[in-house]
Amino acid sequence: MNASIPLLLPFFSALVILLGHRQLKGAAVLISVGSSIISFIACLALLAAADDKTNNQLLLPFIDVGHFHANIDVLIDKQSRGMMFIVSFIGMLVHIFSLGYMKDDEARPRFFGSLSLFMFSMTGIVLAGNLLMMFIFWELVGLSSYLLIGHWYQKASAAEACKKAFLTNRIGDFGFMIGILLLFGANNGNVNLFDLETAFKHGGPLALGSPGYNASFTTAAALCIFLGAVGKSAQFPLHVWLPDAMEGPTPVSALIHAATMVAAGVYMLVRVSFLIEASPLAAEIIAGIGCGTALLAALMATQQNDIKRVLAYSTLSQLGYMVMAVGAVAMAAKNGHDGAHAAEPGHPAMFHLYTHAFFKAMLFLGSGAVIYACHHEQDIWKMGGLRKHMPVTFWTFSIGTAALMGVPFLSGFWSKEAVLGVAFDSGCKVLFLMGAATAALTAFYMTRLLIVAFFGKPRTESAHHATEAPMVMILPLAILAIFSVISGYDVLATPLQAMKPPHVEGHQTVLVASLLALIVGVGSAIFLYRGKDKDPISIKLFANKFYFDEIYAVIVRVCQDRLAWIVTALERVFVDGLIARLPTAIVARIGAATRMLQGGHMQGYTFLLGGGVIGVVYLVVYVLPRLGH
Amino acid sequence: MSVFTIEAGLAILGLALLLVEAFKPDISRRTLGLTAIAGTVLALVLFILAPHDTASLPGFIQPWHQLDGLAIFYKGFALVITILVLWLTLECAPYLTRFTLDGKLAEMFSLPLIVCAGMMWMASARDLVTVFVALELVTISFYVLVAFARKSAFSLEAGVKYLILGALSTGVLVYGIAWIYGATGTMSFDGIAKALANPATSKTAALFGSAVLLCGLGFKVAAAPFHMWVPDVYQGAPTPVTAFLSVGSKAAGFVVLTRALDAFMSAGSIIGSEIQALLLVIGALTALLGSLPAMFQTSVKRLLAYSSISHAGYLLLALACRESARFDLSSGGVVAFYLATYLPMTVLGFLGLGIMRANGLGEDLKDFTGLAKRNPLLALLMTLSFASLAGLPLTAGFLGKLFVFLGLADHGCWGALTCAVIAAATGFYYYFKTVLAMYTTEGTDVPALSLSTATKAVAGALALAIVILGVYPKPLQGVLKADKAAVVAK
Amino acid sequence: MSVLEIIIALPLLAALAVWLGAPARAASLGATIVNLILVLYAVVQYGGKTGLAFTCSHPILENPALSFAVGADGTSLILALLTALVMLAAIWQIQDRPAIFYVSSLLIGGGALGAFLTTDVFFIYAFHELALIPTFLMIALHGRAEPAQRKAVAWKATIYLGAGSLVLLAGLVWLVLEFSGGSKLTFDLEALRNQAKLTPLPDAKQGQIFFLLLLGFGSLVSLFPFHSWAAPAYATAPTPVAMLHSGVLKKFGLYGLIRIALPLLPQGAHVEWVQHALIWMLLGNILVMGLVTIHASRLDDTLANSSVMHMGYIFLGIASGSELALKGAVILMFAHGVSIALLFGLCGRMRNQLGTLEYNKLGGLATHAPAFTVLFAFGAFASIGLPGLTNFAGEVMIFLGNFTEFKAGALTPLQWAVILALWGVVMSAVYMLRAYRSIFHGSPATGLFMIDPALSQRVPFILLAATLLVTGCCPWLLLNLMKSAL
Amino acid sequence: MITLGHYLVVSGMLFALGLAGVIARRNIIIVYMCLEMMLSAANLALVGFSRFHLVNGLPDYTAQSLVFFTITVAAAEVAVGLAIIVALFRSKQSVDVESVTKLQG
Amino acid sequence: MPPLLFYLLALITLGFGFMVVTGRNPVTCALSLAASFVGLAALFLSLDAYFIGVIQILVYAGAVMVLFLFIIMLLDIKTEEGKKVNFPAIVSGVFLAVLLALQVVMVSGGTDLAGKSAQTAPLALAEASAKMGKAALPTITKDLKAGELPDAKLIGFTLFDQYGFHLQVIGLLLLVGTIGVVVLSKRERSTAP
Repeated sequence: MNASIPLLLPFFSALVILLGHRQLKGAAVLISVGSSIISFIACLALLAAADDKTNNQLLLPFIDVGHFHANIDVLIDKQSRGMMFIVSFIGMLVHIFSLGYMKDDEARPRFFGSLSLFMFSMTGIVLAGNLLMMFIFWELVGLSSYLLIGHWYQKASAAEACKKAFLTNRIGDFGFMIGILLLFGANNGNVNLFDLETAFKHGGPLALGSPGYNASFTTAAALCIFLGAVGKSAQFPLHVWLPDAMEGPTPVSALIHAATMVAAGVYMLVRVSFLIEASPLAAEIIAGIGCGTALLAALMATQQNDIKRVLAYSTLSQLGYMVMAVGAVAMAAKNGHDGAHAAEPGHPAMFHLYTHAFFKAMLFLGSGAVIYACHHEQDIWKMGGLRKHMPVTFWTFSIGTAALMGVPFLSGFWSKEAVLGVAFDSGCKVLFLMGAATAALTAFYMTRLLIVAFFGKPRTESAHHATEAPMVMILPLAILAIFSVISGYDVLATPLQAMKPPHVEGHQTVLVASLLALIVGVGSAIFLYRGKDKDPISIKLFANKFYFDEIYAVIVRVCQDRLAWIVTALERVFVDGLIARLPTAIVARIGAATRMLQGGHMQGYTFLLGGGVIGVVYLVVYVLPRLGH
Repeated sequence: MSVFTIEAGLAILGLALLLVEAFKPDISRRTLGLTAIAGTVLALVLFILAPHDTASLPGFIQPWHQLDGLAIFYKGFALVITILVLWLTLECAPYLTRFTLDGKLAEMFSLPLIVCAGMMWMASARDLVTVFVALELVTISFYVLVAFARKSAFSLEAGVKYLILGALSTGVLVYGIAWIYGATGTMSFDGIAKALANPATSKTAALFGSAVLLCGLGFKVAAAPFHMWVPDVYQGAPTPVTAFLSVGSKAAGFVVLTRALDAFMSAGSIIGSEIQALLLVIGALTALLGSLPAMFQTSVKRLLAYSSISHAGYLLLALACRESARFDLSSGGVVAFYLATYLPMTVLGFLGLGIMRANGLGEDLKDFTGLAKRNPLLALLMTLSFASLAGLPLTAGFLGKLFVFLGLADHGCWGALTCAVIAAATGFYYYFKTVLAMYTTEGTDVPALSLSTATKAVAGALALAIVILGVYPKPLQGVLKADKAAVVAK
Repeated sequence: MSVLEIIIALPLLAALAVWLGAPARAASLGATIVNLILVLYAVVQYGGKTGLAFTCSHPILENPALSFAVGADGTSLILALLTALVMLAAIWQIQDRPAIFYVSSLLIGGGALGAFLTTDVFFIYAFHELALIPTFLMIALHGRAEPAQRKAVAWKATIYLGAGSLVLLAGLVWLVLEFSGGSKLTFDLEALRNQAKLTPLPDAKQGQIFFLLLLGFGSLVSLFPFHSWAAPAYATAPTPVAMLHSGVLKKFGLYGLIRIALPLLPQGAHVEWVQHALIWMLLGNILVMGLVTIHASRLDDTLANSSVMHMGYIFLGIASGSELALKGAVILMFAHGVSIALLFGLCGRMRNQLGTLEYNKLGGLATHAPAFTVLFAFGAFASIGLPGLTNFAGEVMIFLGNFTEFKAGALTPLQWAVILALWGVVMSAVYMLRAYRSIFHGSPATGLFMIDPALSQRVPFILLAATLLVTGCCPWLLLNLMKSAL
Repeated sequence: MITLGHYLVVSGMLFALGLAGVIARRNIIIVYMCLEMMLSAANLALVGFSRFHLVNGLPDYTAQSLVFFTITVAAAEVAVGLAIIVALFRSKQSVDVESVTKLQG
Repeated sequence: MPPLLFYLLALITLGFGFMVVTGRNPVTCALSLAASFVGLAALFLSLDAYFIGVIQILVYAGAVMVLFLFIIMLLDIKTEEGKKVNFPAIVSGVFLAVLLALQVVMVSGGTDLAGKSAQTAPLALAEASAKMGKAALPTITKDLKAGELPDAKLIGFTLFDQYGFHLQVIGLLLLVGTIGVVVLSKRERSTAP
């Protein structure tokens, strides 16, 4: 099956819709949804395709200069196949969900156009056969994210949020590009993923231990590339954009800011895991950052009141998990846990990514249904008792929550086991302990959310009058709920070929720790929140997200705006002054002075004339001959 | 008919016109002017047809005159500028007559013919005596012409200044000739060159003489620091006379300078390198002193005077660069080329000024405001003239400057080149200040200004010359190329 | 007679005709449309060829050898295409203006075409100067400021550009003297190139001449620190002039460096002190001007300063000298030209309709003028360097091109510069998105009302935006024109 | 023994004297006289040189011819000059150099 | 010539020249100039340039000075008394004059030309007649043989034999001068014809 269908179909859909949505009106929606469905079918077919690593399929030429080729070519292997399935599947469901959710929005065609653009870009990242192509689509998902977060651009908060998201991602891309440049330089101008892997794998010219190996370079390259993932996957310290991104319509949050785009960073890291494995230091840093993000975000989530923000911090936290897994796998590989790493048959980060995609998308869509039902009310303390009004939503939401918390036999349980397992194997106990703590916190804040929003009695009018969402919204929820349950099992893992890592079972310590975390988390949450009308605990530090936004605001003001002001002033005074105004003034002054010679007085003229004669004679007779002329 | 006959005929025509005016005072100035023009045009035609070699001259004149390429070029040049000046006089007549004796202009038509003859003789002079008498003929005629609009205080003042300073420079010139003669024992250029190639010649005396002589000639071509008279005199003199001074007199000065320098700087000359250095210094100084004060001018006529000084600077720099195997043109050829390009642009500028004066406008920058609205064609032509004076590419003015710069670079005279470049850059400023004024629309209501067909034709021809010389200079270069062979052969 | 001669002559003749009274809009539009078709024809004809094509020469002087010689290679054709496109757009978007707007646009465009399509150093230089005059006049006469202020701005620009041109002239003269070889001076670029290949100069001397040319060409391109003319000039210039000068004419300096300086002085840019100087200057462009742009509080200031800033990237390509980077530089020249012209065109429209460009007075324009917003977004995101639009291709090629020679663990100064320059990409996103946010997002500001342009008035902008998209997705279309090594 | 040098020095001093007068005096007529003095000084130098540049054992008469021309030209110059001065006096009632300072700058 | 005489003549020339420069009354100046020119003419004579010396007196001390005096009288120009003296101009004039004189002295001293004198370069009239041979007029040859310098004849011969063209030009120049004088100083007719 040609991979160009899922790539190009959304592209044309986006193009047609964005350029002509005035004329298309309702047809735009159909085009977009239709293209997502067809893409999904194509991806299903793709699942059956064979690995194609060496001969990348050339889709489009892009840059072709001398020995350098950077083309739009695709790399089909188990990772891209699996990821394609996730992306197109959840994408399709979100498209369908949006049919209902965005029904009343006037700018619906624009929304669907942007959604198609996103599908195109995300597919591009997944299929990318080389880093440059990945970077291209990397930026494009940034654009579509920008457009979608800013869908309600009239709202100042949305306008600011989309800007923030784009700019924060830009900082990540800054690093990503440097990384690409370093690899480009080191690998003789070749950034094909497969060729890079060959170069970095055993026996390759850049591999650990080979004469061409340079530790600091490899670390630098790995960390630069990782910076890209930090931006896109919203890792500390660039995590600040993701909670704000919840300003976008909820289906967008589900698709982009939970299931797929933010996971692209993890996907990319897994793609370049050979690089991370080549640099132990980088692996440790990556694992540390992932772990730190997971814990920080979980702490912040405990004190959020906006339903979507809770989910957003939860996403952050889970992404931290995945990133930690990437680092941990590399560390474990060094420690000799050979089976843990690599590819066969799966990577724990990817495993968690897949399962997370299903249940988190489902949670977001669920929250969307809730928000929709409550007339765009997002504060959980203004909900309550929704369990009765929205039973389907409640049940699906509960399944998602359970899966996220890692309740045994749900998908999240398996994947979290895998992540904690590899953290355990990494040899760094801190990672494991922090991971377990995060798990406990996760259980805590999700239970809190469920209790406050769905149990008890309605605390506001809108919650009171909430009714179940329409079918187009329920259906995707249900489907995703099913997948949230089964995606940890071979039913799905086999066709995706990439799912369950072999050692999920068998780590006693890990199993005990995660169960313990679950029980502690759920228990304390029930204890604290059951039947409460307002938050019984208030931790300012967590509620205010560790004041990151404030600190960053100061940094931006000082390092950018104030600096810009100073530089502008200096530029005006010195550059313009020294290069332009001073010489002009000097010339003008000289001009004015020479004009004084022309005073109109004849005596002056005769004096100058006579003086000129004497001067010339002096020059010619006495000066020049001595100068050796 | 020999060239000399034509020159003499021209002078006689000048005298004849005077006589006609004296005995038939009511003859219209138009008739007089057109006769003078016709006579000069006829002279030009005859000159073109006449044989162009020294042997064709009458025997008695041959020791003093030569007809080399340079001479032929400058003679033709003198005829052309005379025709244009006569035409310009006709254009300016309506307001000039207000300032002249009894409202007459007869001498304004006859004296230029005599001046023209004088300049033509200067062009072919072989010795300093001939130079002196021809130069003085021209100078004294100009004393009269500058002060001609004697009822105008400006014209009179210009006359006085030109007179005193001119006489001073004549004194310097003669003193210089005396010392050159003393040092070399001869006054013919060939003899001087020969003597200077002789190491026995007293170098100090030769240096002193040539320096003083160059000072005297420098005055005529407006070289710094002998240029102070130029702005005052150009501004005060009647516009046609200014044009004549600026183009004709300057060209004549330069042809003499070229000949003198050919002698001073001939191969093996004991003073060649000093003179070259002097020229570089003076040339650079002239270019700068012409450009810098011009920045603040509000009188366009005075601005053109400064521009004329600055152009003299480039020409002096061109003279400093002796023959190089890499150019088709000798330094004299470059000067000639430059002057040929300088002619149409300067005359066009002055023609514009004259037309404006004749239409009741002044010569100030503010009078130029809105010219594009009054008469777009005139504005376009003036733009062309100023662009060319500034040295904008694709106009005649650029190539001349380019040759000068090329020569300087070829000789490695970086200091002088830098000064020239600064001067040229400043030039851009003041020329385009004027151009800008022409296109400015805001401000006063502007009555239209109409041109006669004949004026249009003359101005158009000049503009065309600017463009053609700017984009297709090959023919002109071909004419001047012959000269280099002669110089090299010498 | 070559098609290029027609391409050069057409706008100039049209300008003359309009000045002498031909119907301004019809004549100008007709000429530019035909011109665009002719350029496209030439582009298609050139196809994957290498070397000069469509050559034709008319000698006008024997020694020094000067000839009106036309000829085009890929680089010139790309820039000619840029000129034709921007000229058409600039002329099309003129509304209710006197004929001088058309005349000046045609003259600037014609001059630029002449500069790009002739192969004689003299004419390359001359045509550029020709185009500067109308630029100057238009800023001074029809600029968007008080008469005294716009005149001052025009003067500043003109003095800078004039001085730069003269320095450039000195450099070119030096080149001609060095490379004419034999006994004859020549201005023919091909002859000079051949001589440069036969008898290359010592590196140190190449460096000196290159630096002189860099200063000359650089001031025309607003190379830091010779840039302070650019921002006020563009902010003040009438819309078509801003479009044409920033979009097209400014590229002349870069074109000159690529076409003249680099082939004749291949080692010039690599002499250590020259390279270091260039690096400092281009970093000045990118980082200093990036910050200055961030500080701007009006759209025209932002655009003008950003245009200065982006020149730094092109210089980065030129400094590298590698095949990839140089071609990237050409692509970026094209891309920047199209995108900045688009932005200035839209900015001019905004100024006409709203009367202000202050960010704190604007807002929410997207609500009433969605098509306008989309078009602006094309320009803005192109200048940010978003993939899919041409600027990205150029920038990335420049970046990559600087890393073709690589030693792990020892980055060259240029490579460090690239890394710093990458931060500029972040900065450009900052100011562009700020601008976009304050103009189009948020709730519509009171008292400001703007509607989408009529369909016929959208055409020029759509043309430019479509160019960005097509060549952005398929930069090989342009690269195909540059098969030969630069 | 009187040498050419003596004459040259006298000539030079006369020339310098004339220059001093031209610069220092305000009366245009006197300035003009000083100019005549300078011309005569130049003539003295010429005659001196011609006397000692023997051609066939005689003074060089080409130089003396130039002196002859110079004197004639000077006479003509004086005539024209005085005419201009008269015209000036008529319009300004003054022959002071300071009366002609309108053209300047 | 006796040095004493030379110094006397030089003193007359320069002394009266000095009076021209310093005299307050224009008439004094004009008369001093005439006296100075007489001294100069004497110096010409001492250089065997009899014709030039005579011309100097006739044209300069005679015609030109009369013209000057005439104009001074005609315009009734008063002395400069009462007018304030331009002090800087005087200082600078003196300064430049001293410099110039010094330069000339230095240059004269610095060249071996200056060493020539009547003793080292005597006129050789007899040889001259032989050398000139037939090229010269018989009267000149006769005078030369007689040991006299036929100065006027030689100048005349040179002028008319070689400088015919220049004489014509000078004639034209004088004519131009005449026209100029008329144009510039003629009183305007009170009413136009």
